[in-house]
Amino acid sequence: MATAELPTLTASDFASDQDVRWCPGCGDYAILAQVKKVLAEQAIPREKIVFISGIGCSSRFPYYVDTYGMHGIHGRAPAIASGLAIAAPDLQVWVVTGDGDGLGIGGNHLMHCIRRNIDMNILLFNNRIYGLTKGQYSPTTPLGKVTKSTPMGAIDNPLHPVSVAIGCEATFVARTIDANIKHMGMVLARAAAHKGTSFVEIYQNCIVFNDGAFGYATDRDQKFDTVLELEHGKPLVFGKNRDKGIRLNGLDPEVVELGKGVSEDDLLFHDERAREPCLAYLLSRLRYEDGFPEAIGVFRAVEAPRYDEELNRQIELAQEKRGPGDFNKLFSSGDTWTVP
Amino acid sequence: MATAELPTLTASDFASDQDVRWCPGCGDYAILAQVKKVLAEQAIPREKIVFISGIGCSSRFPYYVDTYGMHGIHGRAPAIASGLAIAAPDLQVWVVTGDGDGLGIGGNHLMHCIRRNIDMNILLFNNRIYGLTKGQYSPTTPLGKVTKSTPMGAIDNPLHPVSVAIGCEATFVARTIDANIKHMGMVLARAAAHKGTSFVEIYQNCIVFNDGAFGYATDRDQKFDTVLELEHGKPLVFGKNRDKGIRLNGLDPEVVELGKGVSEDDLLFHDERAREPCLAYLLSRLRYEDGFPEAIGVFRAVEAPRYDEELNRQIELAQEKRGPGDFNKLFSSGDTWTVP
Amino acid sequence: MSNAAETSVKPSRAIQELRSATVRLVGDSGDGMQLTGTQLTNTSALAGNDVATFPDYPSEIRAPRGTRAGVSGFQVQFAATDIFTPGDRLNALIAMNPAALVTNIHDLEPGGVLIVNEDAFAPKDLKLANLDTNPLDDGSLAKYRVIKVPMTMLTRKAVEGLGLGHKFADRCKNFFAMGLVYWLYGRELDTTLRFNSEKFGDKPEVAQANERALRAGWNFGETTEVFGISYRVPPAKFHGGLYRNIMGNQAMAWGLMAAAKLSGKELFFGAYPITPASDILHELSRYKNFGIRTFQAEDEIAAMCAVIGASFAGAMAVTATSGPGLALKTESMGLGLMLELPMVVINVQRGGPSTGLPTKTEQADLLQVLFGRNGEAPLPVLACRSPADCFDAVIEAWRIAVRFMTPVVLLSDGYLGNGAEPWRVPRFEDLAPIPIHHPGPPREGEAFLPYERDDVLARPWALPGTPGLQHRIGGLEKQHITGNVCYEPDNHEFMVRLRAQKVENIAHEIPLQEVDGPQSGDLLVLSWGGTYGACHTAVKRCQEAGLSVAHAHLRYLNPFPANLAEVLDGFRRVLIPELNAGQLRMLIRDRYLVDAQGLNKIKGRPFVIEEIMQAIQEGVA
Amino acid sequence: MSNAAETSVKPSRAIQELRSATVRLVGDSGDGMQLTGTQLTNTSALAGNDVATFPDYPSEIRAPRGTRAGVSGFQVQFAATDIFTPGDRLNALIAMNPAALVTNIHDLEPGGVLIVNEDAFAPKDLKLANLDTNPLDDGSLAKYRVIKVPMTMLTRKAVEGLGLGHKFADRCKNFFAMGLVYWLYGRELDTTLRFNSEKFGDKPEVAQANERALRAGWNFGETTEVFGISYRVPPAKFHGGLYRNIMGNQAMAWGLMAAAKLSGKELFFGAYPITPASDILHELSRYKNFGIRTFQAEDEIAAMCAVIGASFAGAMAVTATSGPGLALKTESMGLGLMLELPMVVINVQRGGPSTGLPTKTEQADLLQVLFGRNGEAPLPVLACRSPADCFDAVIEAWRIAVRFMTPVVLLSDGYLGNGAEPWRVPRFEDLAPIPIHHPGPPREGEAFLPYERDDVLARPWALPGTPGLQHRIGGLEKQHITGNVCYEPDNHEFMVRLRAQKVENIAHEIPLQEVDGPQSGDLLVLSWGGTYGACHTAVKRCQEAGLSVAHAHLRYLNPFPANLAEVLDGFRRVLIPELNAGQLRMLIRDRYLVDAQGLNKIKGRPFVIEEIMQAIQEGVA
Ligand SMILES: Cc1ncc(C[n+]2csc(CCOP(=O)(O)OP(=O)(O)O)c2C)c(N)n1
Ligand SMILES: Cc1ncc(C[n+]2csc(CCOP(=O)(O)OP(=O)(O)O)c2C)c(N)n1
Ligand code: SF4
Ligand code: SF4
Ligand SMILES: [Mg+2]
Ligand SMILES: [Mg+2]
Repeated sequence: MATAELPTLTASDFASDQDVRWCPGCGDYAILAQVKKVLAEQAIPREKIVFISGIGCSSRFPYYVDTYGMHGIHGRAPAIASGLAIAAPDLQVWVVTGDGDGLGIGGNHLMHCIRRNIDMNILLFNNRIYGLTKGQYSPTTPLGKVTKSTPMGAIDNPLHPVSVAIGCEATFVARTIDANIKHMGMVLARAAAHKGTSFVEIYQNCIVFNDGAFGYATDRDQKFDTVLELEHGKPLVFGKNRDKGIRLNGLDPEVVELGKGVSEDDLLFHDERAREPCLAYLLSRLRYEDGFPEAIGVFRAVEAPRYDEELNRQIELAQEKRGPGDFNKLFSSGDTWTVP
Repeated sequence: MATAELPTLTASDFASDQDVRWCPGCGDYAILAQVKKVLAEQAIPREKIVFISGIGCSSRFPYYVDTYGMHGIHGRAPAIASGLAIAAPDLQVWVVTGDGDGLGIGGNHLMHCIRRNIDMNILLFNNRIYGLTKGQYSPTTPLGKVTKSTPMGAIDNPLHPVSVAIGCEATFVARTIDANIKHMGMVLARAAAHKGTSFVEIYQNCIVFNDGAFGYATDRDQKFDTVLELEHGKPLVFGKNRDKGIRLNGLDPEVVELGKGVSEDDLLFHDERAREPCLAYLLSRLRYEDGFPEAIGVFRAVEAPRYDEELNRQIELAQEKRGPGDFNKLFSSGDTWTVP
Repeated sequence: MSNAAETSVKPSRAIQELRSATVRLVGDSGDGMQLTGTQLTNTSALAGNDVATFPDYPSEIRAPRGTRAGVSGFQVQFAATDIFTPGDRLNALIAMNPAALVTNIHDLEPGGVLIVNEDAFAPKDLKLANLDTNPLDDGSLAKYRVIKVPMTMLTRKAVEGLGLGHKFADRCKNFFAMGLVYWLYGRELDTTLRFNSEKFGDKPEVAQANERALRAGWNFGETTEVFGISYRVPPAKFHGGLYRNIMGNQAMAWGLMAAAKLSGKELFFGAYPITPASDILHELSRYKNFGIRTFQAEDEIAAMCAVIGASFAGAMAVTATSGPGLALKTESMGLGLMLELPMVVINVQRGGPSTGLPTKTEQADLLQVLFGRNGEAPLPVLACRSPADCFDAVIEAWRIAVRFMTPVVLLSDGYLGNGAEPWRVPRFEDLAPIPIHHPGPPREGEAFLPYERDDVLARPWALPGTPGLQHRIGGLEKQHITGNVCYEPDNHEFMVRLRAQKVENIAHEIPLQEVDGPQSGDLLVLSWGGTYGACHTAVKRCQEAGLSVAHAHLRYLNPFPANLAEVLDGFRRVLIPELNAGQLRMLIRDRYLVDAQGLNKIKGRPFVIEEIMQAIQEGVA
Repeated sequence: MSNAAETSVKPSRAIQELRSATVRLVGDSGDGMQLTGTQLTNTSALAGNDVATFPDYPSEIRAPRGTRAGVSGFQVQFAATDIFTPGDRLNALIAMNPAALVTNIHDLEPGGVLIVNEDAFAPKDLKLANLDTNPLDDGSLAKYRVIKVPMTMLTRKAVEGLGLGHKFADRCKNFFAMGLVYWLYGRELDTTLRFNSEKFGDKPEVAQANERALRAGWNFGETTEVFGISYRVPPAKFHGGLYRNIMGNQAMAWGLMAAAKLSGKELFFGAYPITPASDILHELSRYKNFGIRTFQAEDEIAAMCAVIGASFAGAMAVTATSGPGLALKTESMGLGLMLELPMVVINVQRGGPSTGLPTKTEQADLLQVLFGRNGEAPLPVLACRSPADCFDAVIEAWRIAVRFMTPVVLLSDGYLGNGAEPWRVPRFEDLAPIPIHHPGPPREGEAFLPYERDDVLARPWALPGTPGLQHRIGGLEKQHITGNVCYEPDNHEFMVRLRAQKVENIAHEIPLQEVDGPQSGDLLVLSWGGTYGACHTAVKRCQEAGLSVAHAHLRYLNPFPANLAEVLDGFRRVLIPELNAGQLRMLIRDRYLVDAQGLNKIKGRPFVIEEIMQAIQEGVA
């Protein structure tokens, strides 16, 4: 097979033969394009890549990439992917899920997958709505939002995917936006490179049932004031003219204007490798509705033991210590007797 | 009925007729005693209190208190309690769960119950082991721990219940220790008083399958150096002679000796009412194995909208706006025709 | 409608009167076929016809424009007689593009009217539909009365001057098509015009465009010569009363609301969205002024467990889902059973297994709801038979739940849930109340026994908040009477048999099984659920054709009516048509040892009457 | 054992030879009865007896000392002939306290030996056991040979000088009791002494105390006059070979490991702990050097889904659970079925419904595993018949899974899982390999078709990592051959029937159903699963008594063996004994329309032979 010699592949080599069936204008198209691009840029042949998803518009994703793939059941993709990654450590495993699939029905699997730090890349398409089932509110839908199932407005406090991931010991957490193609590409590449569970929240526009949910972050005039790009080791600066920043007042972040006695050195500096995830958590709390820019980029990226790796290490260790298994020895271990 | 006139009840009035069936020496006994004490001290009659649990040793709890109670199924207590609390807002609802019941199989319900902030008190008995099923490791079992299912040591990074709760928008989060009876009583009373979901992690000793898991925090000589009692508005001081404290260095906590140029004012002060839970999260990261004392007490206690309350508000609102439902109007609304 | 005469427009050409007409409108998901079909349905109903509908749409929200996968359809039959199905063969098919045409043409009767938007048959459109030749001129449509209409062009013309771009103008095509169909069947425009101005009141230009398109369509039929003839379907004879159209999921929701009121309870509805059950949640969430509490849970397990909690609290607790969701509820349903608390579990079935065919209908969850729980776990199971029947069925389900203190499963399906039919509106005062007894505070010194039994073996429903009735229940085996945890061998067997007996006792309280037709003969058609209409009609026709056949339709799947054995005995053969591989058939064979034969269709679509008639003819032979 | 003669101690008093002995040791959960019983079992097996055991413990970890709820028991039958059950009536009962005595005495045969620790019958002990009078002197034990032994006192004496406090000394009581029983049946001490020194090697004082207690017990029997007689059970005749004792869950684990090796696969075992299945996880997790990967998931759904992922990756993927856990897996099992990937789902059944009786046995999940999925979702189902048989059964389950590319359900139960019997150790080389074919890279230009079928309708198992075989699968209905998502009506029916046919095809590859006894006659006893031993023995005895009865035991519950119809035809009546309300019976009645009768026991305990013999006698009458 050609792919065996790792030829340089192009994004289009990763297109499957299935026609893509999202609504015209759906944010999922942009994500699909970037993922294919990132896949092409890494030196991994198609057959060594697997996409696992749950159920939802976003979860149709695997059908559209020419790798191995499984369209699973609702909410269970991280569990399916865990078994896959443990059983076949040489594969690159991607999980595609939605805000309902990943945080609604699937929240527990997501949490445990992340804390086990099994090597895979989880992309959560957050459109703050249940798309496939035609517009009920999701665990990330803001309070007061009118949807099919909340005609008087949503009354569940929404979850913040990045906060949740950090709350369960994530080693890699990032956020990006469907409309911000270059940034998305960078984040996806970082996620793919990370060993362990990479969790990426992607703001995704559902043009049919929740159009403009992230308008504030994609609007060309507004976005510089509403979005802050994290860079490791750099101060938290934002604004069209990069004239605003985030400063820490005790543990409370505040927006400050640069100049007027405030210099970049006074600002909070980003450290994605911080031992404890307190900074990452704090950054996950910056919300547009509270007058803060929302952080995108890599919140946290640290090395930590991985379940899959540790399991294989225990197996090697056991084989060194006790030798490879011998069934006849096992069967006749302990008390036995012979009948002539 | 006697209880109708709210006579002052004693702890023993809350004992049911069932004999308690935990192992002799189990930490659950101390918790049961404190809960009964707290119940007796509040002016709520027995019939207005309900205990819901899942499955596990801890989840046998409801059988032992003379209130209404349900011993549910594994991991689902928060979901059962949610329906109960929404349908009957006048009841005081308690959930008793374990580290496996609440964070293993039941993690997702716990997460959503907490974020909805439905009015109930969740007690998670954390013995870092599966007790009832005789000693498998749990989601809170430390790395390397040898258990029935991890003969070569556990390899899943453990979850930290308090971090998890904060990661999903908890409005009340606390921690206490089975052996610290007075403190437990205080925390339980605070939890009961809080409106919304109160989440309490209780370090509990499983004498049979994980004895001494919290020895460091209960050992009479050690405990002053390994446990830090949080008090609102007070600096973080600990140590037998209260001569040590926690200071913030950037976002990194560090242990300092008081005196020698360090005064209490240099220390981190606790604020359980902080708008954003960053401090609470930071405190949840203090771990004994990292050389920090572990915080007990109330990490966070803020008022926030409650699903149950909001739902009832919407109902009132709807009735004001549209009047109480009239079925004949409803049936004949829209296009109708009459057949003579 | 009484004032029909005045408003209806005098047609200019030959008119043929029909007993019934079956029309299907098909186009892209985006073309508004569902709306068009619903309007035609309501208008026909208001004109006094009996109507039955069958919407059929893809599971993608919006599959790519113009592709076969994206085709969305809506079929309606309106008739001058009682009808029970949306019809078999189509008398008229309206196709908005090539993909819609080729995927539906096979259902059009020979000589049937085919109306197509010829503007949508450009080469690129044909390619999207994977067509090499243009069906409009490759002769493949010879046997139909093809009427090509440049709808896109005409619609754009019609809305000219309103300053809408082509994109928006083209959105009105469906109103043009509607107008044409209205003309063809002599329907009035006013209902739809009223709907249009209400729905688009806030977008006057849209409302105006739609109206113009509608009238343009009507006028096109009226003025052009392309139609040699038009049709009329006179009103049907109904029992006197007030009527409305109602969809199955809507009737289900209203039935739940009514049942709550009739039993003096507050309705707690906990559910997780899933096709085709979600509309019950949507509908209920609109009626907060009725005191309805809807809870969209994080998953089906949580929904079921919340329902258990709400039932314990004393609410009327209900959940609704579809196959995959029900699979997730099985463990918690077992708890509900053990607790012996009343609740209703609605399963709006869809095509399986696994995710299967989410938007298609099927009856393949019967065995799941009967046996899909660990241990010996019998529950009562009922099924709805038509859209409007969902209203009565769910009230009956709740009546049984509270009388016998047990979860009750009610089976509907996608065909019923999304289908519509006329409903004779009841007066609420005429609905039978549902009595419920809750024990009050015990007399001094008197102990409360939560698992004591009444005449039908139901246990007391003691509500938290009642002084002196504090008690604990759970999923471990219970001691008879006391309800305490009990591992005693004899008690376990006793309780297993008692729980089974309690469900069996329901057979004494439900009506005996009725037979439609002679009580004995060659063949009994035994059916359940959404196949009622097709079976009923097929049997009627065969009876008229003189065949010795009768029909028994089961509302109660567990327990069966007490007289079912005798009913079966009356017939030489038993035919069981099901939209599954033979699930009721298995139960009947096991229970009554009769060699019942199955007519099984597993295509995600309802039976057509002909299929059943044919099986009857073979069956009586 | 060959050197039995030398080591065994010459008894001083009358000796009676028995064909078999059934002994039950009962005490507090903390009293070490399980250990004591296991030792007696191994020692007897080593002495050449056939043995069968039945441990019975409470579901609380340690219910309060001395209460009835806290009683833990271990029953063993050892015999000079083949036996298949742990015995019905007890020949000897050893009771460590009053609660243990009163809850077990009813199983002791009249005239049977009752050994009690009389030190444990103080008033407070009686109170704990809710006894008003002391059974030791209220005459209630008149019909037994009661032997009162001051075990506590004697044990303390025995360990005196070792500096153990009373608390620790009393922990050795069970060894004293063991010694006494060993003397009573002329058992050697050496196996237990070896075990003792190995197990407590690191706690020499404990090891020494146990040894002293053991010898003290033995000597008590030898020296005191309380026993007029002692017994001997000569060795049984076994096929030649190497033997060991094995417990069902252990045999299951070893069978899984062997199956992996035999099929050239790595074993991935994903599970969530649940009684009585957890021991399979524990056992497997000990053999990492065999390359076994165990994964304790966050719940049963995750375990099942991880298994699906591991199967997709090409591993031998297996999960094990019990009833409530299986209820949670049903949705994901449906996905596994739709994906047509090989995996094994083990259900070690326990008492239901809901949480039910976690530590008791039952067979009530048969219908759940057959029908507990949404849609038409047939899966193969097999069942183990004895502890050692778990080894063979699970290898067979995997063989079917890979040959037919389907999940396979294997049913065990608590009685089998915790029970033990001698196992003739196979040589690994003698086990039949399990061939598996994975497609390799396709030839240039050749397309891979994931849902193409082979001769038995299995699809190819293409492994991620294979160049050119990239493909996507999922839970939506698939197009025949291509495996693409397909909503086409005819394709759906075709695929539903194809999946069913594939499972039916298994019937051609499994052995025909064997009948134990005549091929025709008055009565056929048809059984499945863990009731094998009791049914087999009962039928044998009735045959010896001249009754016209035969026995057929089903390993395959779906599909049934191809000849089952003929087998049933051979008999006038069919009796189906089950530890449920009649689940297999339902399947047989439906499929073969035979009026099979059930013998149903739902007490959380296995059948005793007498129960079945009685039913046979009535059945042939
Ligand atoms: C067990 C189960 N429950 C419910 C559903 C119905 N369902 C399918 S997708 C979905 C939610 C999808 O929302 P999200 O995950 O946000 O994906 P999106 O469509 O928004 O991309 C639901 C409720 C299902 N398929 N299976
Ligand atoms: C569905 C289901 N799966 C598994 C079990 C078995 N089970 C009962 S309790 C338990 C874990 C209990 O651990 P934890 O919640 O920590 O409670 P503890 O006994 O330690 O107090 C498990 C796995 C069950 N009862 N139901
Ligand atoms: S419904 Fe929303 S999320 Fe789904 S495909 Fe359409 S636009 Fe995208
Ligand atoms: S096993 Fe552990 S947690 Fe359970 S009762 Fe015993 S000591 Fe307590
Ligand atoms: Mg979404
Ligand atoms: Mg625990």
